[in-house]
Amino acid sequence: MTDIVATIVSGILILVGAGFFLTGAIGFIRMPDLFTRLHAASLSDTTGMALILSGLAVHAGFTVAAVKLVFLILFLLFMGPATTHALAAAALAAGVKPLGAQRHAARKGPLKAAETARTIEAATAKRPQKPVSRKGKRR
Amino acid sequence: MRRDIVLRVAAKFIMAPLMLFALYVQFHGDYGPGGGFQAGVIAAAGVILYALINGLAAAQRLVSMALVERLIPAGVLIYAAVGLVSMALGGNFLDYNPLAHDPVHGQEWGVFLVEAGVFLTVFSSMIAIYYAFASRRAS
Amino acid sequence: MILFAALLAVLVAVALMTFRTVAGPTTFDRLLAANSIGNGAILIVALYGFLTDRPDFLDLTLTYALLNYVGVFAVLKFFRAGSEPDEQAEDAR
Amino acid sequence: MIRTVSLAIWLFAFWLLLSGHYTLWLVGAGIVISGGIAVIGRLTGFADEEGHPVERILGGLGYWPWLAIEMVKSSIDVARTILDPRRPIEPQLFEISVGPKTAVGAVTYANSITLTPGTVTVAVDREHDRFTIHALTKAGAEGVRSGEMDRRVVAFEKGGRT
Amino acid sequence: MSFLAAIDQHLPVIVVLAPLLGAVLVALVRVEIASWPIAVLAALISAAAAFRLVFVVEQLGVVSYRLGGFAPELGIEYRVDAVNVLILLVVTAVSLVTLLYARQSVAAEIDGGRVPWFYAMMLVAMAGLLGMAITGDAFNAFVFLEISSLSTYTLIALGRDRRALVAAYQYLIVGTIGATFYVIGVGLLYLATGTLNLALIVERLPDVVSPRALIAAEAFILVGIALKLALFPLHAWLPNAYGYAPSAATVLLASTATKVAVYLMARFLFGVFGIHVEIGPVSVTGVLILLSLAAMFVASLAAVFQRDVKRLLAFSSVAQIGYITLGLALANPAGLTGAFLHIVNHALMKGAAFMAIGAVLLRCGSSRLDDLAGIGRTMPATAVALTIAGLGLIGVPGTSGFVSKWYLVLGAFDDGKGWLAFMIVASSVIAVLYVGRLLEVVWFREPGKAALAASEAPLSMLLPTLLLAGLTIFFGIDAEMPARLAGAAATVLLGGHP
Amino acid sequence: MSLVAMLASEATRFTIVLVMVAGLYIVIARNNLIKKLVGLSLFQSSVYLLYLLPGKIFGGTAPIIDPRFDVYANPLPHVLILTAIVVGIGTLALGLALAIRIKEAYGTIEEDEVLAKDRGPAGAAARKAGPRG
Amino acid sequence: MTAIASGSSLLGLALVIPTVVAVLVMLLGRLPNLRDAASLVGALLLFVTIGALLPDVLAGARPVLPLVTIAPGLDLVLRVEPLGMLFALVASTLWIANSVYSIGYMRGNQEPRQTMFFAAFAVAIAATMGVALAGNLVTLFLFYELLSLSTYPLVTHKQTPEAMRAGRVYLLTLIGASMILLLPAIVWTAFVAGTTDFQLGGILGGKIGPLAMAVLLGLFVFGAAKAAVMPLHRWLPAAMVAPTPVSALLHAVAVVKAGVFTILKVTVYIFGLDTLQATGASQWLVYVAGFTIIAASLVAMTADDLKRRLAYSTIGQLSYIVMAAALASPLAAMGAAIHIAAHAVSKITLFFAAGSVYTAEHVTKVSQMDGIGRRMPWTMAAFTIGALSMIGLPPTAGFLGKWFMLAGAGSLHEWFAVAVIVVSTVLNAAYLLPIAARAFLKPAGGPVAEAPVAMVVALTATAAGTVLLFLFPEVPYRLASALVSR
Ligand code: NA
Ligand code: NA
Repeated sequence: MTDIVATIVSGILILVGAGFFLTGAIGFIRMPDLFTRLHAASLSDTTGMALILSGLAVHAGFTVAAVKLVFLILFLLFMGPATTHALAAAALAAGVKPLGAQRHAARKGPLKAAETARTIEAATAKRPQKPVSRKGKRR
Repeated sequence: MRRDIVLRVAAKFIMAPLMLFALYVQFHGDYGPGGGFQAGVIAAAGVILYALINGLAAAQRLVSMALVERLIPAGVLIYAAVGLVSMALGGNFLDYNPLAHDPVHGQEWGVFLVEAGVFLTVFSSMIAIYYAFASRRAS
Repeated sequence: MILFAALLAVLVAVALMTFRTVAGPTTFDRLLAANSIGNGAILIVALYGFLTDRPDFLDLTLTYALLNYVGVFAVLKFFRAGSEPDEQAEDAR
Repeated sequence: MIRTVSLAIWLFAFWLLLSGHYTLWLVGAGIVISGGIAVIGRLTGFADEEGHPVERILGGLGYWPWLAIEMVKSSIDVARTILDPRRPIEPQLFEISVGPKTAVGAVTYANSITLTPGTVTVAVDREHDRFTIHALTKAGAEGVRSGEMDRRVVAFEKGGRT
Repeated sequence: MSFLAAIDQHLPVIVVLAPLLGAVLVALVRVEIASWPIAVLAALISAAAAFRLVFVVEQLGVVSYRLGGFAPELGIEYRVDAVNVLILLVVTAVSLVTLLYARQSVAAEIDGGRVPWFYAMMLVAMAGLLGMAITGDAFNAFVFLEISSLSTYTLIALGRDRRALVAAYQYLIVGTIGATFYVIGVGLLYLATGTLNLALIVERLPDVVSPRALIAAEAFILVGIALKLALFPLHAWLPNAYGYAPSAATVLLASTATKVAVYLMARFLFGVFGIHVEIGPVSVTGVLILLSLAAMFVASLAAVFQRDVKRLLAFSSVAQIGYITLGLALANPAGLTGAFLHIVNHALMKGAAFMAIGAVLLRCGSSRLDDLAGIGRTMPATAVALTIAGLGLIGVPGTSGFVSKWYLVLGAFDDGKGWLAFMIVASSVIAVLYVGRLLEVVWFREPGKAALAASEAPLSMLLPTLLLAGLTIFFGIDAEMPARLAGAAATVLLGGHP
Repeated sequence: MSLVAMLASEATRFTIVLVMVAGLYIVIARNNLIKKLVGLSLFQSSVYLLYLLPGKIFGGTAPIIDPRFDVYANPLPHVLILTAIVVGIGTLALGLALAIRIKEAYGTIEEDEVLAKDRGPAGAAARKAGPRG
Repeated sequence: MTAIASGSSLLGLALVIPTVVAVLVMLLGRLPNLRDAASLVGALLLFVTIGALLPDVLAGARPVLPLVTIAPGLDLVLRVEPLGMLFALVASTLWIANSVYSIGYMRGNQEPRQTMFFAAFAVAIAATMGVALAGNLVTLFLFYELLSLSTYPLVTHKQTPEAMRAGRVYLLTLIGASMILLLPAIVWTAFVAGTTDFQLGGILGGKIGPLAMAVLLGLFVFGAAKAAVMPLHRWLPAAMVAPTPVSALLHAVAVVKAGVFTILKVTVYIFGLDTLQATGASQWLVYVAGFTIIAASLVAMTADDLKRRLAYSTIGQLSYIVMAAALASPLAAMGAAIHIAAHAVSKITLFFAAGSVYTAEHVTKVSQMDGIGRRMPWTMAAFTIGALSMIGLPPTAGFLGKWFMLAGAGSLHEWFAVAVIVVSTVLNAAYLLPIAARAFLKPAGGPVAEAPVAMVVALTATAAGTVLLFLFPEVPYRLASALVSR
């Protein structure tokens, strides 16, 4: 009985995870810029992987393999966002302009565009002590 | 990068489990693929990660350059010494059987020591390579 | 069967990601895709291990995951090192 | 001291779980190694309250399940955004102020945002307690702005008291 | 007595281990003064073991040593026979002499802090080369190949000209491609036979069903080795590499590195694949003869136009390798004997020549041909050594170069290829041109400022140089010993018993 | 199962050739010293795949030691791959180090520019500065 | 049996003695008297040694001394035969004369680096003995090169820029030619014939076509550039900057003789006279040598510098021998052999005389020699005898050689060769006799003042030898006959 449940659960987890992983990969193609692709990667690297690996862990039952898989999942959940964050920050610092900022600005007119640009500048500044525009919050 | 609190905390958090995992691989080399080489790579990767995020100076406080430069030959020396001892005890080079009264224990000891040598050399070589590059780019 | 289907999905996904490593356009795009491909590789190894009833290679996947992330950080570091003149001062502190 | 012991115990548990072989040699080695790493961690500084925040466990028990559900929900949302061409993407970059004050809290918050698909913490300004966020959709951005996660992380930071 | 017997039993591993341990000690100690004695001692032990091995092999025919005591199927076997014992002898002896020579040259050319590093790399390179020669395991040979290669790249990069960096880089690219080709070929062999032990591969080859796989394996392996041994036209890396490396490193590399690759090629050609095999429409010997001839003529001609003596000698090396591979391609006793003799002789004379240039570099600060003007007057002994080496390169009677070429010509006639003999002689005439140009400058030009101020090199450098030059003469007059060893090697390669 | 193994094996063979050719192409076609090294690493990595083929990852026995320690199973392919990887890492590291020092000495890592700088009289003057600077 | 055994040891001795002299000279550098004595005693001992070989050789013995086997089929061997015997005899005899003369010259002119000079000289003699007694081509080549190398310091003895230039031309021409031409010729021979041993009747007959044989002969002739066949003759006039004893060594004792000796030996023992005769492979050489004879004589006529004139005289005289060899007739070959000896004694006389004139009066030009015969009667008398021999007039040795050559050419109806000999004889007279005439017929212009006595003794002895060789030609004649008899 528990075997069957475990098999079903693991199968679902693996399949759903694989679906998310694949969807993320499709996002790699479909998303228009780096930052939007970042979200697609997120789908693959966290949700997809975590689900597949948990499915495998369920499949493995109470074995060392399951323990290792759990550690692998924890590691990925811990280091993944840190990596994504580092990548995004580095890209911004290197001058890669997020599509969102531009599009958003275009809709709100030139004034907003200037503000957005300042936001980016502030976010990418190496020493962000200087006062940052608070407009983003109020908006 | 290291000013970034996300990465700093992540790196600090991951260090201890990583080192433990490295040594786990080292000590369980007999039971599966692995051993000194992977363990060395993992441990070195941990130190390098630490250096990447917390700075070269911080990493070198952890593992100094002088230590690294001596660990490389020391690892090889362990390897060679095991071989020499087995020769002195009447076996062929790297024949572990004569290392203990019981060939099985001889094998255990031999494998362990040789893997330890491999670990040290791989670990320190990787770190040395990284230090060499990092210090050059910083200068 | 499920494992095999999942494996296939991952393989297709990796192929798509590979396209992004080639297409770019920025280095960060490539890096992001490469990182994801690495994760795909981990999945492939894990799935294959279970598919063939030999999950012994999970140690390898952990190692590989670690190297994957270290690699990303190293590349990022490589791109940013030149633009941080105050690193040294900070190290000295 | 207690933190060091705790780290050693955690590491040893980790060792035992991984090992699967319980010989005197391996278990003994596990004890020595766990203790050794903990002490070295203490001496070199990677096992402080940031590196081994054991006291947050309790809070985590309340927070992490919620986060997992959030992740699944936003995953579905992002997946639909990717797969359905009719759903518009509205990427945006914005700032929020941050409630959690400790390093571990701030990092947990930042990582939680990144972990939930659709939003990424791009920059952290600790001096002004502000994050720069990039969101894929308007809904995702609103989700962050709503501040629920902020509140829950603050609670996690305080040890589980809501 | 029993101690000696115990030593005898471990000779194969001692040969390789001594330089390796020496390198480790040098790296551990990291004291400039201690590096050289350790290195010399290690080389001495290795050379002694190789020398002893010559006798043991003459008695036993084949010495097999199983690392870790495993059967060859699983473990790595060191296998010494008449073929590679000669290589071991050459490599260890020349390395020893080179290290004896190196102390003052290195002190002058290498920054103080890097001296231990330099010696460690020299020893590692030596160990790698010896390992390549001694191992009976195809993959292990790859590992040793890379060990020697990586240390070689490092050694070259320690040269003081910035072009040394580029040379090292280019060699790294080419060398890695070569090694990878080799290891791919080995992998294909492994796929086909399930073993990496050369002897076992030979045993199982007849059972291999797919000739295509074998052909692919042979092609990969031969091209890979050809890159390492700088077989024309895959030689482009060599002149720069030898030209810009530190003098002592150049001596070691020029005298030994390519020779070991030649040995490996001979092993595969004769021991594994069979020399008379045809890869598709082309016969291996035919191609080898063609490329050897091209090397002999084109590289010699290129040497004539070099302005830097180290590069001149390096191009000469490419040409001389052509003679060696020509001897392999002849595939008869005389030709093979000639090839192996030339391995020995070329090591001696090129060693002497590069040592002499190293001395000039030390005293005059340049290895440009023009800057060698008149050193015959200020550094007569060095110039004499250079002259003897040069005459050896031409193949003048009275030098060992003549004897090896004699055998090659003999081999050509035995093969019914009189025209090849003519080509050997004709290409030697080009050698007259480049050696003549060199000697003319050394002896007959008015010394420049640097050459006038120069004095004879220190004795520690001069004596090894003269030793190699003297051996060039000695083996030119009494070639009995090297000819016997080379003959034995040829016999074994051709499938007989020495 | 055997179908999977066969498919995998064929795919691996195909990949080996692909990786090899691609790597070699990059080494030859690229002018940038670092990119060449990337190509070189790619080229080398085809070897790992090649040695996986007989390693029977797909449905073979584990390369492990018999727990009773009396017979060592053949861990060969994995040891070989591991060794090849070590070699590859070493080569790559050394190559990068050289590239960096070339950059320091020449101010560029484009091969044609590097080679051009050593030609002619200007090159002759600059060479002596050497890589030690 | 014992004769051969003792003959073998004599062969070894012939090499050892000059070598030991060289070592002794170096060791005794600080003691000039002992040093020079060593040279003299060595020369005498060598002469005795070679002389002791003569009876056996004349009796038909051919002592052999294997030196070393380099590799199977590749031996260094000494083996004496009539031609080598003759050459060795000439060289060892003239070494005595040259030693005596050199001692006088070096001391008289207070030359520097005398130790080096005598040592190199001794090595050169050792090399010459090796060339003369070589049993095969490889051995010959080795000593031939050693001769080139050991004479280089002698040629550059003065170390002036001019001397260094001359030494450069000297060595580059000789070594270059032997590396590029002679060595390939030897290797070719070795593999065509399967041996490089000198055998009467040759070793190439029937193994190589006429054209190839002609080419091979060309390699030998120009490879042995010491024979100074045009166009490889430039080194000889250039080397005239060397001290006179060196010129004597070059022209008379060793160097150029080694060249023509090699050519003659190769034609007789490698090609075989009959083979050459039958194939006509050497016919071209008759023309080349004939041209060289005439051209060199013409140049000699225009040279005012005495030593330069003598140098071109040598070039011409050498080509007599080469031409005789090329004629490939037994008579001509005999003539060539005898001419080696005849030219040696007469040319050394001429150079001794030139050196004496230089030492006594520092005169180097023909135009400065007016009346010098009256001030230095001994010297110039000797010079005149040498000149007569060069021209080929009795009662001097030069007549013998030319006579046989002429007979050989005539018997073959080689009218070109006959004409060359006749015309060149006139030319020889035209460039040598005016010197003697000038020296004796112009007014003295000063008292009698000869060169140092050692020099006078030496040149008198060689002049006497020139005449004596004509009067008692038995030894060269018998050796020459043995050379061509089967
Ligand atoms: Na996210
Ligand atoms: Na390589």
